Amino acid sequence: AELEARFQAVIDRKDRIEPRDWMPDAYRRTLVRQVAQHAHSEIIGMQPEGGWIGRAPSLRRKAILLAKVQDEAGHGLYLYSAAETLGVSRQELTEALISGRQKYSSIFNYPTLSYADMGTIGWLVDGAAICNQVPLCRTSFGPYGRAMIRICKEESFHQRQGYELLTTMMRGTDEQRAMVQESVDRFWWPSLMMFGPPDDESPNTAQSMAWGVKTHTNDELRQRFVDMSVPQAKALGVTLPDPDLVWNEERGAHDFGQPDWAEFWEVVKGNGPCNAQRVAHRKKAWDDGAWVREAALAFAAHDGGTGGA
Amino acid sequence: AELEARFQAVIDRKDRIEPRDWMPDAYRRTLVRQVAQHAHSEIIGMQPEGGWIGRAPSLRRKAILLAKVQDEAGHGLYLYSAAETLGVSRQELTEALISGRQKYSSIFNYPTLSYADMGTIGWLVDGAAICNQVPLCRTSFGPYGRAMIRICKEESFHQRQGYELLTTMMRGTDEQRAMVQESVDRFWWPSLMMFGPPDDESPNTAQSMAWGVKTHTNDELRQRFVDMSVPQAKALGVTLPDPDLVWNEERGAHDFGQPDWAEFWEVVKGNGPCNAQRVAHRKKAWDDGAWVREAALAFAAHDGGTGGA
Amino acid sequence: PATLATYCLMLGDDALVLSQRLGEWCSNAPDLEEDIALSNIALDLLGQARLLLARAAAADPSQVPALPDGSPVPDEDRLAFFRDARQFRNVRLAEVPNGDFAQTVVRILLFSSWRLALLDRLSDPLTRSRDAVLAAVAAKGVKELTYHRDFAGRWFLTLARGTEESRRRLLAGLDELWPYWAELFETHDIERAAALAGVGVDPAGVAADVEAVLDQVLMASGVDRPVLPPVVGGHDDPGHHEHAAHQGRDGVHTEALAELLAEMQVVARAHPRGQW
Amino acid sequence: PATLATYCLMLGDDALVLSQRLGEWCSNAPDLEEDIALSNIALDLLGQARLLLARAAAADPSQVPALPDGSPVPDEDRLAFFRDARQFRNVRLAEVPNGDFAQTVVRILLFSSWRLALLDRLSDPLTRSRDAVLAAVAAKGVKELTYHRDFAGRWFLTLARGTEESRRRLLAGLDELWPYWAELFETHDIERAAALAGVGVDPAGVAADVEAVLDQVLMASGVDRPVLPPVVGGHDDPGHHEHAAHQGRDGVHTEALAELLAEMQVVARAHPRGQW
Repeated sequence: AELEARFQAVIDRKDRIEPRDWMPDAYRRTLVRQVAQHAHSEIIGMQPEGGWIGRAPSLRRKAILLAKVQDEAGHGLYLYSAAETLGVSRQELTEALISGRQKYSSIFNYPTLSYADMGTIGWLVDGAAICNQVPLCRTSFGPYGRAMIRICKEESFHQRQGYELLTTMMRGTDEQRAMVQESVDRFWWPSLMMFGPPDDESPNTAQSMAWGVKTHTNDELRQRFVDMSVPQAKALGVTLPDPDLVWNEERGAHDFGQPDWAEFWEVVKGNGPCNAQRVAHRKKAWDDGAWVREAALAFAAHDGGTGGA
Repeated sequence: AELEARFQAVIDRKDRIEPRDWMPDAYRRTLVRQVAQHAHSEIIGMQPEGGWIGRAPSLRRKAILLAKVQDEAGHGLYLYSAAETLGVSRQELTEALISGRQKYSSIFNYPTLSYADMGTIGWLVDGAAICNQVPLCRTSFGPYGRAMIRICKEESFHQRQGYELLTTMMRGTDEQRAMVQESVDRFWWPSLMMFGPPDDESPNTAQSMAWGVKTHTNDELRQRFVDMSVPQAKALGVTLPDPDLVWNEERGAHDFGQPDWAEFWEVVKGNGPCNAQRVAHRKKAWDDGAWVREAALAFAAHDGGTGGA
Repeated sequence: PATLATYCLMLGDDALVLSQRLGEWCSNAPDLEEDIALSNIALDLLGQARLLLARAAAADPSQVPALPDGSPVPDEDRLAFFRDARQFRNVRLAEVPNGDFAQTVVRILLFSSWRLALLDRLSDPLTRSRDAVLAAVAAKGVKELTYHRDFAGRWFLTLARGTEESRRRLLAGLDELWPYWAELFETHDIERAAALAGVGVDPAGVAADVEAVLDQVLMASGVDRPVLPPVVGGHDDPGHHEHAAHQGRDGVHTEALAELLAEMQVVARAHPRGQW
Repeated sequence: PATLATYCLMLGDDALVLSQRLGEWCSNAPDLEEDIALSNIALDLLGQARLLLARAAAADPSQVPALPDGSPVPDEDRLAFFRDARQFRNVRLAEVPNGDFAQTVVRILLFSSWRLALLDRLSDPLTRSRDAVLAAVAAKGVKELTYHRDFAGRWFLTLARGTEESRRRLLAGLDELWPYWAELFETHDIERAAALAGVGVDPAGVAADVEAVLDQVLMASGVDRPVLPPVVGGHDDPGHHEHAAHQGRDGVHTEALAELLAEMQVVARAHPRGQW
């Protein structure tokens, strides 16, 4: 109880909990789940974009996309490391991912169907991620918060690059403009879903906020994202596919429609367009790489080296 | 000796030897080798064309190519059946192919690099094959001769289709004409090699002719092919890449240069551009299909059926 | 005529895309007999696709992509090679990447059972399409699809009762494709309109028959119907918040279709004035 | 200038094509560290390719493919996305399809050992290219390739001495790629001319050094030099009956290159007036 009180005091003065500090089991479990899910999202998130590296329509965009997906792998690395400070290995977490026991952000269960999606993912998906993640830079668990600071910096860079791709395409041909609009139409609603279910259906929010793991509610963040995106869409020259989207003078904010929450829950349950594909892809890469990881361990063991790389 | 005399008498009166007839071991071995090699050539020959079915530039050409490659599988079937009458199974022969113990026509170790190659293979490669094969319709071993009759009919059809593709492309754009010429440049010499080494370097020819397995020498057939191809090339509007190619009034035939026989032997030895790839492809298909063949056998055994197909 | 054309494109794209997938088996099948059989099915579907795309082009030339003046590319090829993934109307079952032979058997079984029922209605004297061309194409297709379904049905049984390994693979293939099954029976607006106009068939109307046929095969093979739900999500119909299961028909596909088309169209697109 | 341009295309295409192959590893590597490392190498090579293609275009604009009037596509992209396989000048080692991680390690080792020697000569004060741009590009590349070679060398050793399985795979990868090794040291006419003009390097001249480096790695790993002969055949030089081993440099490639380009170029070619 004294430990618990000291722990809560650290939280309350917005200070950081460090790996060697005492923490309640439920806090640890919540954090492992959240950090792992975040790490998995980075790694699974490599796929929808990675599939277009080979088809990038200019060498400059190919370099940008390759570097971006590489950054995502890097984010995954930091986050798995943060999770490891809580006592779980990357191996365990990867196995939880490919067996379906742990989740990742549902947005990556939607397919990428044109190169415009590379821009839209940067603008809307990374944009939504940033809204979610900026508050996490002040999250109570030290390693997670520090990882988030680094990640958020890179994410904003990605977001600008994505928006810049869309801007460039909007200056291009009619086909390119149509491609951008079509892409925004597909990604708008799933992006809103990235903030999670409405507050009244989000049972864990209260506890997470008390622990300083979460600092804003889903609906607060969603509102912030919409208010941010509307002028950007206007500047870009695209329509957001929500007939209920309108400025509310009184609230000083936009009113907007709700995503299809039934669809959201179906995708979370595993029935989205790409769930099976994404996990199968990850599993194949992991399984195909087993002999390499074993060889590196064997080499390190008997040659006293540090592994191959 | 009496058997041997009776056997030779059948040959000499240009009659057929049938599977149940007595035959010398060397004759059987030669035939197994030749029929198997021929069957393997049909099967391996599916690859250089099969790789372009997915990229055929018109639906009509896609249908033609698909049907053609399917015919090649059919030819392989007849020929393996003919070989089976000599006491070797398809399984054994396939294993001899993928282990490299038995050969196939070296022409298929050259890559197909443009759609024009689909025409050139029809015109030159199938054309050369026909020159080789028409005499085989009268070969002394019955099942082989009958298979060849059927195969030759289909091959001439393929040859006409190939030539027709080239004719059509020559009526098209400059790029298409260049593509045809480039393709002919690549395939001309390998096509001449299809008749085998010059007669003075072809040790088995004499025995094969005595047995009626072969009815013309390599150089005779090569000459026939060149004389046939020159006017066709002219009608098409392409140049054959041989500066020594010229009509010899006296001989009533064309003089022409020799292919690079050193290259020929290298390719036969396994060092052609695609040898490794072709065999690996066949091996993969065969290995990947093992569980299906086993399932069909198991089903036939315990359900008393006739297999799945 | 626009409805008829789009309806023909739907049926034509189904055949074209699956034909492309089956063509990938060429020189890769478990044995020569299956290589030949899969090519045969691919050829039949390609033939159906050609007739249907040609019918679509004749019914509504405005749906045929424009090419440079004087291009000799025929309509069927313009439709096949010069549309983007977004403009393809096939069901997603047709485009899913090839897995092993078992998955291909499952796909042919599901696809041909469904398509046979559609073409049967389109050609049956009692329910025939008012479009005589479409009715004739369907009549020809019925014979072909009967063979395809038999081929797949026999192999389904063989693999189900062959070895443990073959049964395991068969069930995995069934589980993989099952989420795309429901889409086949969702009625798209165009299908509804075509059915009302008497030229097309509402796929929802054949569901019961097709399910019954499928159940027979499953039962004979001792295989349970999967309990997996259909794939959801990804609709782009503003403000339309029901599950839009007829995604392929709307041009919203899997990631695999664009990759399939990249290969299929590469030579044709490099030569928009080419003759072949 | 035409010689310089073609020479830059050769070096640029080598980098571009291998970069494309390495990019295929993205999200498929054995672990995150290797995923990142392979992307890094791909990015370095892509950077080299861009500079070299730009240099080629500046040196000889006539080698840049024409596009519709007013197309905003920059020269580097015209060269990368609007040439056919026949016009690519890369060595075939760069284009061979990816196998497993061991084959990729072997490829990077062979490629970077060779290329490092070339770029070293092109940038070394004593042997530097007279083309200042090329010399500068090479100087930057030397640092990058040193890292690539180290990466591959360390993994070569690790796999050779790791497990039986890893050693078996490593040797299989080496055997697969070895037939393309000799081509790297064949002097093409353009390379000879570039060397004579003092802008390029004759690859035959670096063979001894490169072989020595490779032998070190092989020896440290306890791996014998393969005894496989180079791939022959397929030259199209009328009446030229020697073995023409510099095939890729002449634009005669494996079947894999056209397939690689079909993917790489698909979006760019669909939008010849596009801005990205």
